Amino acid sequence: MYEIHLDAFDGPLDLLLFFIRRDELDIYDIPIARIADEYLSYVRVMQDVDLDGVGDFIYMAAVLINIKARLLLPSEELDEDGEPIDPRAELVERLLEYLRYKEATQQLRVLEEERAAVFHRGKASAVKAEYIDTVEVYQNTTVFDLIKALKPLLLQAPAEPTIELTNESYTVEQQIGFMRDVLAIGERKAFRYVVAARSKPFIIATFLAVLELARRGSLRLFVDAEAVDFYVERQEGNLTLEPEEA
Amino acid sequence: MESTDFRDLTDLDRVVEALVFATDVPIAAAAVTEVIGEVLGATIEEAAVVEAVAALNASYAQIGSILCIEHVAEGYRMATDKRMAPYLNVFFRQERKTRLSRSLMETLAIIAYRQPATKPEVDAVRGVDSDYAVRRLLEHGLVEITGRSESLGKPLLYSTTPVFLERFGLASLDELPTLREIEELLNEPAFSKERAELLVLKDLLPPEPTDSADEATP
Amino acid sequence: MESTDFRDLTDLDRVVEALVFATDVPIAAAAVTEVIGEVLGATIEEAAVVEAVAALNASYAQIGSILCIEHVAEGYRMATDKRMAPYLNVFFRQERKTRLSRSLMETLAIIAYRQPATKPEVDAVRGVDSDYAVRRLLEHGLVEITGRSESLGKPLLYSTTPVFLERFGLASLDELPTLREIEELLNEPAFSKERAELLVLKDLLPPEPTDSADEATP
Repeated sequence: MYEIHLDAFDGPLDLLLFFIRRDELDIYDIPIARIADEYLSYVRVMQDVDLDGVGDFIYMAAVLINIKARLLLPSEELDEDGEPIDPRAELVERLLEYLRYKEATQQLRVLEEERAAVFHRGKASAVKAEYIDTVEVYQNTTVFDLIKALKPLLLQAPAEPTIELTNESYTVEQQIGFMRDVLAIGERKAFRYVVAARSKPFIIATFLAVLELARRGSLRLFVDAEAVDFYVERQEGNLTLEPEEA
Repeated sequence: MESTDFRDLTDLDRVVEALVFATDVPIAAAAVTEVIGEVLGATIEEAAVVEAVAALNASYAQIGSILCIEHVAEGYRMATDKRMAPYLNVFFRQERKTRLSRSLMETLAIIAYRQPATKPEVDAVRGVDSDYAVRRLLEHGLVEITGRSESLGKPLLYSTTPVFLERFGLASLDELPTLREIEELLNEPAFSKERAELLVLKDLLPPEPTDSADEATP
Repeated sequence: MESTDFRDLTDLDRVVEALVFATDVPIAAAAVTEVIGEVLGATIEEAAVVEAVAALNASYAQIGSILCIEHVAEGYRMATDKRMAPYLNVFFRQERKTRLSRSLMETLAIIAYRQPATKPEVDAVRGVDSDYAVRRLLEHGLVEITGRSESLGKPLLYSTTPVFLERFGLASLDELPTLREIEELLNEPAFSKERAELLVLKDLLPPEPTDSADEATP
């Protein structure tokens, strides 16, 4: 037996091809009896070293032995044309098919080699980082998401004083007057501070008053960085906080 | 950029070109001379590399290429003409899946319920400036400008778009939950009807002396 | 490569150049026209892109640059001339691309030529179970699942990817070397030992039998 590198074969067909090549056999007339015996002896070695995939080789050995047995018997099998069927035919067909792809594999290998000599732009010049432009694509949203977004706006201001005055009511005009007094003292004021501890109707009317004053250009509104509060300030050069004459 | 007259590229130029093109980090002149030394067994001056870069840049300019070799702190690398930025921006545009931010969603909800709504109205309900949010919603095609209010300053009116309906799976605006439904959906003890009304009532701003401003339609 | 006479580069050429330079994977002509369409609002033919690539390559040749735009994986990408490989290999110290193992290459070849192919089909041709090889090829992005066969057990179908085309420098699957017919393989010169050696790379073959000494390995 020749020294053989068991892992040099891709599979049982590859090993079989090796025998055929080595002995310069006619692939259409493989001396199955001889090859089967040799094949078996290799498979035994494989079993001993417990090589991965040895099962595939054992299967092929079984196929070879089966063919060998059929060759010993007078042929009963006939093909469509009434010719006796060579028990080796199917195996030969498989070998040839395998051979085609084996050659194709070599051609791909050549392409791979050629390709390895080609280099592409390296990351030093990766312009992607420089020019990337991220566009946000919104995931599907539901109406409920919309409603949930409104939640903070729709919940009651916490800790309303329970001692509510009966029929408390404020008009926007009243609160414009109130704001005028507040702003007359000077500096920018947080709206939250201005309406601190006041009742809801008071807050709403005052808020509307602020909007109206802002609309008239009598005061300026500022939003803080966290956007949790806003500030009001008398508009410079427009000190009249008098209500607009309708 | 170095101003060098165009000349035929030499083999050294070509090696420099290949290395500068393929390198993953800017390559120093010294690294180039090292490679050449190793391959050819020849020693070249770093000045020759500098010269090669100038020759390459002159060649690129000669044919009107947008390529150029730039010298950054650590060495050389290939770059494209800045004028190509618009094309590269579009090419590299990446889509990032994201949800609408809370502030965008809030603003969108207010516009959806009050439409057509002005920005001052939205600001009033939210208590914060909604300039950015409205701009983003416009960019995403979720709201659109549908006219101008008659109120002072004639602020723009915003309404939701068909894209909005599509995104939220609504056949029409009628399918938006009503205030009562919202109350049920939220199932919050602290739910404030007053605030809810603030959201949908059109007369948030005091009525204009002349006529009802918010009736203005596009 | 297209042989086009050198001409002055046009603005379109330059845009193509910038995109082909910038892309990390081959860029299709259609992608170029799309970018241009979006930036300029103008429609250009894909043929104009092909022409631009030819003009750029002519320009590079004109100045003797080692850069060229290759047509690979149904797109375009800038690459270095093969002759620069020795310098680049030294520069990168180790080869950047690892070769595929024999079993992976064989499996890949079968999928490439028979695609879409099922694993049972591949197994049958190879005579071994290709589970591991197929999985590795999927991991490498060289093949992908492209459906299910109608045959027994409805096995998955595998096809090659653009990564495959690029790795082997193919513009499209049409460029795969023709799979030779069996007769051809056997006939010229008759399936001989020499032929066998040509078919198989040296390192694939086990050492030649020296003599008939019993040197069977354990």
